[in-house]
Amino acid sequence: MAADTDATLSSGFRLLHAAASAQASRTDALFLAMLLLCGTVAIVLLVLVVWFSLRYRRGRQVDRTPPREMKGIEVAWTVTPLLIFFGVFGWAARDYVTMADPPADALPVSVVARQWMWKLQHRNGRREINELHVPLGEPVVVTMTSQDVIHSFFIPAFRLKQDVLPGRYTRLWFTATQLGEFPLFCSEYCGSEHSQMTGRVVVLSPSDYGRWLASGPSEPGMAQYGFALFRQLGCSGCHDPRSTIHAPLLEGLYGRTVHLQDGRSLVADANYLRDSILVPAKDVVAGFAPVMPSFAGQVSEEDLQALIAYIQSTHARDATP
Amino acid sequence: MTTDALPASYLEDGMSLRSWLTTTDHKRIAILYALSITAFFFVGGAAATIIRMELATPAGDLVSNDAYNKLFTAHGVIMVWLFLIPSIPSVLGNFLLPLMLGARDLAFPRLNLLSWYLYLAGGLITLEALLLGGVDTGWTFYTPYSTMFSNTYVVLTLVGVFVTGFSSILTGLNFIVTIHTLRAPAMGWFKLPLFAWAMYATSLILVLATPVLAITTLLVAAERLFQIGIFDPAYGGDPLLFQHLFWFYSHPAVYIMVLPAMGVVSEIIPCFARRPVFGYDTMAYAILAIASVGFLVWGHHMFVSGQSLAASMTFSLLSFLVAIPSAIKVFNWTATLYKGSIRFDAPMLYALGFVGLFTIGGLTGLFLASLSLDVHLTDTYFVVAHFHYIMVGGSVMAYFGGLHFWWPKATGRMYPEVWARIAAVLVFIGFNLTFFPQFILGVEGMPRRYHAYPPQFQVLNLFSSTGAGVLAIGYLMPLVYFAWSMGRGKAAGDNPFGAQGLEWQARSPPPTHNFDAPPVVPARVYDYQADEPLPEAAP
Amino acid sequence: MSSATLAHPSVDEKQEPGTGKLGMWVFLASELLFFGGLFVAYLYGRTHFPGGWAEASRRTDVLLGTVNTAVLLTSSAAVALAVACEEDAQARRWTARLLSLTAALGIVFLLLKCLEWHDEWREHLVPGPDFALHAAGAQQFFALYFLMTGLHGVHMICGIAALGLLARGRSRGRAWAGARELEVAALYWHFVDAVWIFLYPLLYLVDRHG
Amino acid sequence: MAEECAASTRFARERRTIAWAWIALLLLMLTSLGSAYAKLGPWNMVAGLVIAGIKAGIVAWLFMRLREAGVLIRLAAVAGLGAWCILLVLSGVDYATRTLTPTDVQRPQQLPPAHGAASQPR
Repeated sequence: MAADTDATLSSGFRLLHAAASAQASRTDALFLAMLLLCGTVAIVLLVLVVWFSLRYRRGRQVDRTPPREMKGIEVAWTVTPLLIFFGVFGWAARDYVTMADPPADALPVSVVARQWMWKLQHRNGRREINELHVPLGEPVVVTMTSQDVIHSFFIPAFRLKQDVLPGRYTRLWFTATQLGEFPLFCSEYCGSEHSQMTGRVVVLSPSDYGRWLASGPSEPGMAQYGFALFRQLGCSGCHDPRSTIHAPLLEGLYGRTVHLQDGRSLVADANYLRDSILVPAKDVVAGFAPVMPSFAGQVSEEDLQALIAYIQSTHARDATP
Repeated sequence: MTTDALPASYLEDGMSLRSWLTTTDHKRIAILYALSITAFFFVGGAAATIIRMELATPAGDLVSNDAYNKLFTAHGVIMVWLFLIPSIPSVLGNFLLPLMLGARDLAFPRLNLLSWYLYLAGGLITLEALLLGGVDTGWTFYTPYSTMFSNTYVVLTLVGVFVTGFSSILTGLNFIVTIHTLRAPAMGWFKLPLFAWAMYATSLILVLATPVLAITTLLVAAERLFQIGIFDPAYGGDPLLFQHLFWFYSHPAVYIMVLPAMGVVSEIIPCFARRPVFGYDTMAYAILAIASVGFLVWGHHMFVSGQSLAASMTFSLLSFLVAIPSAIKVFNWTATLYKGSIRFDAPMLYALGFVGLFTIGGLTGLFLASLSLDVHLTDTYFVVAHFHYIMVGGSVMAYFGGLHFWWPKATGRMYPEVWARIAAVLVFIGFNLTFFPQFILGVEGMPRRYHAYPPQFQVLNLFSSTGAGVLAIGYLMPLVYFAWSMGRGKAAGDNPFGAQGLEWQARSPPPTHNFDAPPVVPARVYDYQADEPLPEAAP
Repeated sequence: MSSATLAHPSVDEKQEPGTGKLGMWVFLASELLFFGGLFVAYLYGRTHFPGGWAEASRRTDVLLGTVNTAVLLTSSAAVALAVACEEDAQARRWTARLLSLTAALGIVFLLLKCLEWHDEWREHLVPGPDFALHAAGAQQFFALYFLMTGLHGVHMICGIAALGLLARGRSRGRAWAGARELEVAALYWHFVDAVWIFLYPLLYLVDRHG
Repeated sequence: MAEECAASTRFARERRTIAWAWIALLLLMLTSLGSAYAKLGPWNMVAGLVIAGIKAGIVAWLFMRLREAGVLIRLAAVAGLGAWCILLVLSGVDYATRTLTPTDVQRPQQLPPAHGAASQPR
C-alpha cells in the first residue's frame, strides 16, 4: 500500500481528500472496498428493478406463469450478506484497534478544547492556538480534554476524529505521511461558533520541526489569544469595522489621544483600555452613547492582558474589512 | 355520491366542529392527525429551506450563527417528533388498521383521541418554545451543552417532546391491543397484511423505547433546573450516560420511522405488480427481527464519543446483524416484481423510489457500522445524507405513496394521476440532487451543523441547495392537487386499483362503522394473479 | 369461509374482555422502561461513587423507609383481596371498603414521605448551594433520591385517585366500577408497589453498617 | 349450589394465598433490612436487589395474577423486563470496559456571558 494512495477518478476531481497519514491509507482501502461492494449490490438491484419493470409492464405479452417457491434463494441472500458482513466487520475492527493504542514512543501533545478554540501545548511547553505543528513520519499522540462542552478533534486528511469530553482525557494518535497544511475541524456541535472552531495541522520535516519547536516563544501569541477572546466575548459584535452598531474603532487605538464626551482628552494606554472594559461608562469617547455593557467579573486578569495585547497588535493598519 | 339506502360516510356523519374535535372514530382522528402533521411538515420544511439557502455560500451571511443553530434544531425536532414518527402510524395506521383487521374501531377509541390531543399539546408547546426564541442544542440535546451552556428554551422544548412522546406510547399501546384482540375471527397472524405487521412491530418499539426518551428529557430538565449532577462532570456525572439513554431510544426511533414505510411499500408493490409478495412469512419475520435487533445497536452512534473499545466492537457487530433483515426485505420487494404485470401509477412510483433510495440509505449505513470508516465519516455530511436517504428517501416517499394509494378509500375521489406522477418524479430527482452530493461532502470531511464552511465545499453545497428547491416544489404539488381532488376529483369506486385487503371491501369513503356487511377474509393474503386482466375501473 | 363475525367494540371497551387488562400490562411495560432509565442512572452513580453514596444513604431515615414499605406492601395485599372479593358473590360487599383502605394506606404513605422530605430539607440534604455533605457523589445520590421518590409519589397520587374513584363508584354500584376496571386499577397499584420494593433497598439500605 | 361452594372455596383459597404472600413480603422486607447491617461489601447491593426481586416476583406472580394469566400477558411483562435488561447490559459493557482517565474539570474563568441576554430563559 503506497503511503499516499489517492483515489483520483479523473485528474482534477478528487473523490477522496488527500490521504496524509498512515491510518488514512488503511481507511481509504476499506472505503474503496466497501464502495465497490455496495456499489455492485446497488447497481445489480437497480438493473433488476428496471429490467423487471420494463419486461413485465402491463399490456406486454410475456410469459407470466407464477414461478415456484424458491426457498434456496432466500437462504442464499441471507447467508451471503452475513458472511460478507463478518468479513467487513473484522477488517474495520482490526484498523480500529490499531487506532486505539498509540505506540509508546509517540510524541505527546496535550490539547485543551474550550468554547470555540483549541489550545495546544507541546512537550517543551511551546503552546499554540488553533494550530498544531507535527514532524513528518513520527507518531504523535494527542491527549485531549475539554473545559466546557463536548468538542471533537477532526482532521479529515488523516481520516481521524476523537470526541473531547470535559472531566476526562481522550486520545488520538497518527503518523503524518505528507508534508503540508491540513484543515482541523471541531465536528461535535458545541455552540454558537462551532463552525469557527477550526484550525490547521502543519506537517514539517523532522529538522524543520525541531527548529520550530525550539525557536518560538513558549507563550502562545498573547495577541492571538486576545483576538480569540475579542470575538468570543462579543466585542467584535460592536467594535468590528463591519459591525452595524455605532462603536469606536479599536484599530491602532493604543497610544493615540482620545477625546472624551466630557471634553477631556487622554492617551489610550493599557489602563484606559482596562478601565474601558471593566467600567465603560467612566471615559465615554466623544460622539458615542455609553451603551457598552461592563465585563467586570467576566474577564480574568489573564484575559485582560490578552485583549490589551491584541489591541496593541492592531497598530494603525487601515481598517479594511 | 353514496346511495341514500346506505348510511352516510364517516366524512358526512356530522360536520360540526364539535363532532370533529370530540370524535372517537379512528378514521376522523386519522384525518385530524393528517392535517396537524402536514402543518408541522411545512414548518420544519421552511427551516430546512432557510438552512439550505444559508449553506449555498461558504460564509455564514444569510442568518447569524445562533439563528442557524436554532434553525437546524427546529428542523430536527419538528421533523423527527412532530412529523416522521406520527406520520405513517398515526395517519395511515389509525385509518387503515381497523379496516384491515375487519374491526369497527381500535381497542380504545377514547384513548386514541387523547393521543391526538397530547400530540397537539406537545406540538404547540414545542412551537411556543420556537416562537419565544428557539432552542440551539440540536435535536440530540447532547449534554453538557444542553444542560449547562445553552441559554435557550431547552426545558420548554423538552416538555413538548415529553408530551408528544407520551402520545406515541398511547398510540402504540392502542395498536398492540387492537391487533391482538380485534382481528376478524378468520384472520390468523399469518393472514395479516404486512402493513399490519409493520404497525405491530412499530408499536412494540413505540411502547418499549419512548419511555426511555421521556425519562431522559426529565433528567436533562432536572439537571438544567436543579444541577442534579447526573450529566455534569463537575459533580461526577457522565455526558456519555446521556448518550446511552438518548440513543437507546433514538436508534429504535429510526426503526419507528422506517418500519411503517416498509409496511406501506409491501402493500403497494404487490398490488401494482399483480403478484403476491415474495416470501410473505420471511417478510413478516424480517419486520419483527428489525424491531427486536434494533434495540441492540444504539452504540454505533458513539464510536468516537469516548465509548470503550469492547463496547464499540460489540455494537458494530450487532449493527451489521440488523442490516440483514433490511437487506432481505429489499431483495423480496425486487423479487415480487418478477413475472408481474406492472403498472406505474403514482403509488408505485413512490414505492419503487423507496426501494431504490432505501437501498442506498441501508448500504451507506454499512459504511457507518464499520468501525474504522465511522471514525472518519461520523459527524460529517455523510451521516446527514445517510439518515436523510432513509428518512426522507424512505419514510416520506412511502408516506406519500400510501397517501396516494389509500386516498380514494379515504375520500371516495381519485387524485389527478398525471400530476401525481410528475410530483413523484420531481421528488425523486430533487431528493437525489439534494442529498447525494452530501455523501461526497461527508467523505471530504465537511462536518455537520456548520454555519459557515471552507470554500472548497461550496460547489457540492450549491448542488444540494438547488436540489432542495426542486424537492420543495415536489412536496408542494400534492398539497395542491389533493385539495383540488377533494372538490372535483373523479369518483373512485370501492377498489380503483383492484387491491387485496379487507379495507377495499368497505365503501369509499367507508361509513363510520366501517363495514356494512362483515368482510370476507381471503384464504391467501396478497392473492394477486399477474396474468388475469385488471378491472377497468382505473383510468 | 365462515363470514367473519364483526367484532363490535361498542364505545367503551366493555365488549372485549381481555383488552383492558392487556392494555394495562402493555402500559406497565412502558412504565417499567420509564423507571428503568432512572435505575440505570442510579447504577451508574452507585458503581462510580460507592463511598459518597454509602455516606449519603446513611443520612436517609431508614425507620420511616421501612414503615413506608410495610404500609405499601399491606396496601398491595388489600387491593389484591379487594379484587378477590369482587369475584365472590358473598364477599362483594367488602370490595368498596378494601379499596378505601388501600387508598387510605396510600395517603399514609405519602404523608410519611412528605414528613421524611421535610426532615431532609431541614437537614440541608436537598441538592443545592448549601448542601450538607461534601463526599463525591453525595449530592448526586440525593438528587436521584428526590427524583425517584418524587416520580414514584406522582404515580402514587394517580393510583390513590383511581382507587378512590373506584371505591366511591363501587359503593354506589356504578356500571363503570365493575370487576374488570377494578382489576386494571389493581394491576397499576401493584406495579407502583413493585417499583417501591426496588427503591427501598436501593435508597435506604445502601450501607447501614459503615 | 355446587358452583357457589366451588366459588367460596376458590375465594377461601385466594384469601389464604394473599395472606401468606403478604406475610412473606413483610418477612423478606425485614431480612433485606437485616442484610444491610451485615458487612457484606459489594454483596450488600446484590442481596438487597435479590430480595427485592423475590418480593417483586411474589407481587407479580400472585397479586398481579401472572400465575393464571395467558401467555400474552406474561409476554408483555417479559418484554418490558427484557428491553430494560438490554439497556442495562449493553451500556454496562461500556462502563465495565472503559479505561477512565479522569481529570478535574478545568473550569474556565467564567461562563461565557450570554451576550447581555437580560433574562436567562430556562
